Amino acid sequence: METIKLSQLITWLEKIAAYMQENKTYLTELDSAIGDADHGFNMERGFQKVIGKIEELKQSKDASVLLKNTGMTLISSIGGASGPLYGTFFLQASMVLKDKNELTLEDLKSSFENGLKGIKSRGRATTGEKTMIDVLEPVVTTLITAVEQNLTISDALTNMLAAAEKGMKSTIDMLATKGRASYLGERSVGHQDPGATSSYFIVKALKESIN
Amino acid sequence: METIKLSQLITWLEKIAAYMQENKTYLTELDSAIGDADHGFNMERGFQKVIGKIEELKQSKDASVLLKNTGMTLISSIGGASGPLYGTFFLQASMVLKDKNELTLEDLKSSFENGLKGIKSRGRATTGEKTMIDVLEPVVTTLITAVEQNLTISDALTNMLAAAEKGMKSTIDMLATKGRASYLGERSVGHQDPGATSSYFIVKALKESIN
Amino acid sequence: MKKLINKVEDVITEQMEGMAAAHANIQINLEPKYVWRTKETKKGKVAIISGGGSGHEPMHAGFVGVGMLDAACPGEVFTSPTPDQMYECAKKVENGGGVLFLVKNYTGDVMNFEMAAEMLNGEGIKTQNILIDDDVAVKDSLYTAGRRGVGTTVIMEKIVGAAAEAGYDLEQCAELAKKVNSRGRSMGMALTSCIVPAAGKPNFDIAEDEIEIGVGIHGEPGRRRIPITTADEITTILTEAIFEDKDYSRLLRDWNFATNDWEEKELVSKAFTSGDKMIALVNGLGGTPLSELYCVYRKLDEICKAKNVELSRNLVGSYITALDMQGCSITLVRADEEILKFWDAAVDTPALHWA
Amino acid sequence: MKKLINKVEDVITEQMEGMAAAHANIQINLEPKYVWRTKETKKGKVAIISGGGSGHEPMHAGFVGVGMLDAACPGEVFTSPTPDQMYECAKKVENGGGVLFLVKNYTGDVMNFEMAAEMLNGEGIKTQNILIDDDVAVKDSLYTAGRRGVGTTVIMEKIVGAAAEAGYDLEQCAELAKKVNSRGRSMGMALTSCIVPAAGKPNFDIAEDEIEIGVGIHGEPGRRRIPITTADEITTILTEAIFEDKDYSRLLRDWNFATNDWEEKELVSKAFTSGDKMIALVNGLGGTPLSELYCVYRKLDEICKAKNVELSRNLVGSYITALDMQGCSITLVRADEEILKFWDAAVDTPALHWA
Ligand SMILES: Nc1ncnc2c1ncn2[C@@H]1O[C@H](COP(=O)(O)OP(=O)(O)O)[C@@H](O)[C@H]1O
Ligand SMILES: Nc1ncnc2c1ncn2[C@@H]1O[C@H](COP(=O)(O)OP(=O)(O)O)[C@@H](O)[C@H]1O
Ligand SMILES: [Mg+2]
Ligand SMILES: [Mg+2]
Ligand SMILES: [Mg+2]
Ligand SMILES: [Mg+2]
Repeated sequence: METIKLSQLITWLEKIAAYMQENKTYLTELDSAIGDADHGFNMERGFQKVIGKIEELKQSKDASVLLKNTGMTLISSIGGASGPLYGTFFLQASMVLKDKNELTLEDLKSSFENGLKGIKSRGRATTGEKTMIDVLEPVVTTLITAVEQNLTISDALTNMLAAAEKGMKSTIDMLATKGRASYLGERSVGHQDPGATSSYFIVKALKESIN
Repeated sequence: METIKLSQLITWLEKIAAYMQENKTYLTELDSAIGDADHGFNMERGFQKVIGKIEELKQSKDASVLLKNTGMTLISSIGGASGPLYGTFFLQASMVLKDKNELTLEDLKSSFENGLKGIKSRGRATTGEKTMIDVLEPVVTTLITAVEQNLTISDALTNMLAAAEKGMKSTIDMLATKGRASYLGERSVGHQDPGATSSYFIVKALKESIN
Repeated sequence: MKKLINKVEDVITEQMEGMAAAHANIQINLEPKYVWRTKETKKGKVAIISGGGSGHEPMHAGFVGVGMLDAACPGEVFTSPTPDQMYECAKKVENGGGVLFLVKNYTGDVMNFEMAAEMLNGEGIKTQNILIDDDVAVKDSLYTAGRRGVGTTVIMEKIVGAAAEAGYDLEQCAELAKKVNSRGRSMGMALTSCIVPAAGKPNFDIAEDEIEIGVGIHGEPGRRRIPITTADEITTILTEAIFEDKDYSRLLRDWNFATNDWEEKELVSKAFTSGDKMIALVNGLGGTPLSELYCVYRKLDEICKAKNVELSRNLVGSYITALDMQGCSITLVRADEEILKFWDAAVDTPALHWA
Repeated sequence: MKKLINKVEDVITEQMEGMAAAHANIQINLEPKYVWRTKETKKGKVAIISGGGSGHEPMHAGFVGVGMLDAACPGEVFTSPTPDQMYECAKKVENGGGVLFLVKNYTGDVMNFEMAAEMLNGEGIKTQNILIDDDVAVKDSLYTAGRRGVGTTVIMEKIVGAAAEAGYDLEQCAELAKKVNSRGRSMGMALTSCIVPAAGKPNFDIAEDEIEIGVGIHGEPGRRRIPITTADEITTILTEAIFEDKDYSRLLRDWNFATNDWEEKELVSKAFTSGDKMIALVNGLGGTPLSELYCVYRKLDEICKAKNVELSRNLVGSYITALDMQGCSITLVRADEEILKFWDAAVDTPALHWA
């Protein structure tokens, strides 16, 4: 059966780090419009730390160890809202991957699903609040459908990325009701959410690591 | 003999006040280049105070009372360097005018001479240091010559004003060695001294009150 | 960007080193970052710890010392510190009396401190979290992350710190902290934006003739923008926003030591009213000279007198800042005897000290 | 211009009113303007009075109180107060021990305080004037109005204030003040210009990538302009300027009570050297956040350690400012036992208080 290899997950993390570095200013500018102008720096700092440990992580034969480590590193290096949220995402995603050294589409779905659940419970938020959830929820929905429809991993990822992009753009018109942007009330409308944007890059990095 | 009347001295003070008001920004800008950007406000504040008492001063039949009061008012309302200096000028000028209700050219000369002496001793400065003295010293010299040459008051005033203007402009090229501008060293060169400029207006006001 | 800094990456570390060099009453740890008091505590004293993003100096590190905080965890500029920082810091200063985290209500701070509390409670170190959510600029907590924590933080840290020093236990300290929070209200405004070192440019653009009303302490834009006006008018806007604020109720999370889980509890802030006695903080946001704050205090005092409200104690100065932002905030905390007693108690920290 | 002020004409008065409303330890008089301590002095105590242009808050009014100044005379912004102000103020607080005027060395301040001293001595109230001229940015006193009085003023006010409180007589206070002056050196720099309220625009233009070295506290341009650089580099420039400053001699005027006239006396400041113990002031100019000053203090401490110079005491904060100017100054005062004793003595003023 078609699977995602550990090496591809490593590539994923490396690509995320590259995207965060590349888009540091962009993400920060988005955050400066409706937040506190640090999201890009936060994400870059966190994933640079992850990359700093990548050689060590490469030794591991267990996807859960890889993602758990990533989650812990993000938690202890990002801070802010995105630290615990993305940290929790990877931590919870790792929980369903114990002892796996490759992931089926079903595994990918379960891990994203569990990761999203973690974000929602840690952040006490749901869709439509102008956060990363507006990307990750449709991404998970797409994954569930892909499993049901027995899609190839490649097709699933194509659909995920489309959903992520749509989700990210959908945040532009939303009124923020969670996170810093919520303080702006109506003035939050018209700006794309930084966290939704970094989530989009995470999905994009995944697709590109596997195709 | 030709004299300056008390009413003309009153007009003089009124004209000074008008000049200071009109040139408040100009004087302050000069002071902002080589000082602390307050000379215009200082002079305006001081002479407005003098004007506030002018009705009372008009009652007096004694030039020395008029100028002494002016000096005291300037001292207690200007502050900074120009307060004690101009205050002392009028105070010392008043000393030689006891009981006079009109001034000969000789009287004018003595009062300016004594006023200048007061400024120089209070400020411990001399000509060529880029201060008001660079206007007042040549003005006094002109007055002395005018007395010697027996000029009319009108001609004397014409010469005084010319000397004042020349003195004022001469400060442009000078290196300041007294007052705030001295802190600038070489950088003080190329700027006209604010105090020399207000002194020029004082002389100009005198000429215009008497002609 | 014009700042007295070296490399952007080193800003927090170097400022901590400078503080430690200047003040013998505090010490610093750099990996992970925290600041703690030099003088040992009495066995059994509750450890009062706060923290949050940097950029608000002197808060929090400047409030570490006898009679106030046992420790503070500085995060990156405007970014909450991380759970491992808080965890290490708590382990360092906990002395048998448990830990009280004083947390400003921002999503990031709340989540990170909750994770730390979970870790500590998991290890049997009794830890409670108290939120500060006093910013009346944030109107409706249903549609927002709730009110932000601003000026009341300073006052809470002083009062709860004094109570802990005087022997209050964890539960008593937590109760007192909640009381202070329920009695505190703040409102801020900005004349200019601040510049985050890493960003190198202002967070928001604002014209020479505009001011921003209802800003927080993170260079975030406020609720509305108005043409620039007088200090009296600005003070009136801020003060009236505080007094017009009605009874305010919200659910805040407590750690329940019986169930070992979070539990939501209602906290009600009663509207201010005639006859109240206040501790007032007129706070500069970092780039505002002290002299201007006195102009604000003057009008605040006048307005309060007219409302028959007494300013029993006050602080005028830059205590909770937003880097170099020009602007100010007003905080009023309705005092009672207990609060005044602990306000007046001796304190010895870099930023506040009296005997 | 963005400032928390009302009408430009009312700025000083309203700030004084705000201070008096906030601080019970001071009182104000408005016609003429002065601020004096609330607590009565012991009969025979020397009255320590300072003053100068406004815009340097908290100096001087913020240093009025027990253990420091008896009174302060605020002038217009950056303009020396007037002799009648000083005269009335001295008459109010003089209590049989005579008057010591602490005067920053600016032409205006010197002349106005001299006139006041002449008036008071003329009436038989013993009055002495002490100058502070500590700014090493002003090189050659022969070709200038002499060095400006800057940061050492704060330290002198503290030390001489404590000595007067402890019972030093006029002559002893004057000697001690001269000693502090002869041991104090300062150097400042600006990132931005300040804006005088009445002028409404910056005193000087300075590019985004330039800084001004050797500025005073009146928004006057400095001695040279350099490209913007790091805090470490800036601190090094300021500190080295202070340490490179050689023995410095000048004539300062004393009032001679025998001749009833001024008399010039030489005062020599010895260059700093290895082994010296210092009181250090890292001072913000009004618009600079406290956090950045700690970055400066860090480097100052490092440089001094390398020179075997001990920073025995310190103040880090905005104590002598230039309105909203961004920038900082460093002041070092070579301490001895007497100086440290009076530095450590209790003080209770709006801006400095310890026990
Ligand atoms: N309660 C929440 N649930 C989910 N995501 C959230 C929540 N609050 C904020 N976020 C996300 O976090 C992003 C901001 O992250 P970041 O700027 O790093 O943290 P901070 O807001 O603390 O500065 C937002 O754009 C949003 O997508
Ligand atoms: N020692 C001095 N003797 C004579 N004039 C002086 C002296 N020092 C300064 N001045 C004059 O005073 C002017 C500045 O006055 P002003 O700006 O009102 O006072 P300040 O310098 O205190 O701000 C200078 O332009 C100069 O003409
Ligand atoms: Mg952010
Ligand atoms: Mg001037
Ligand atoms: Mg943040
Ligand atoms: Mg001046």
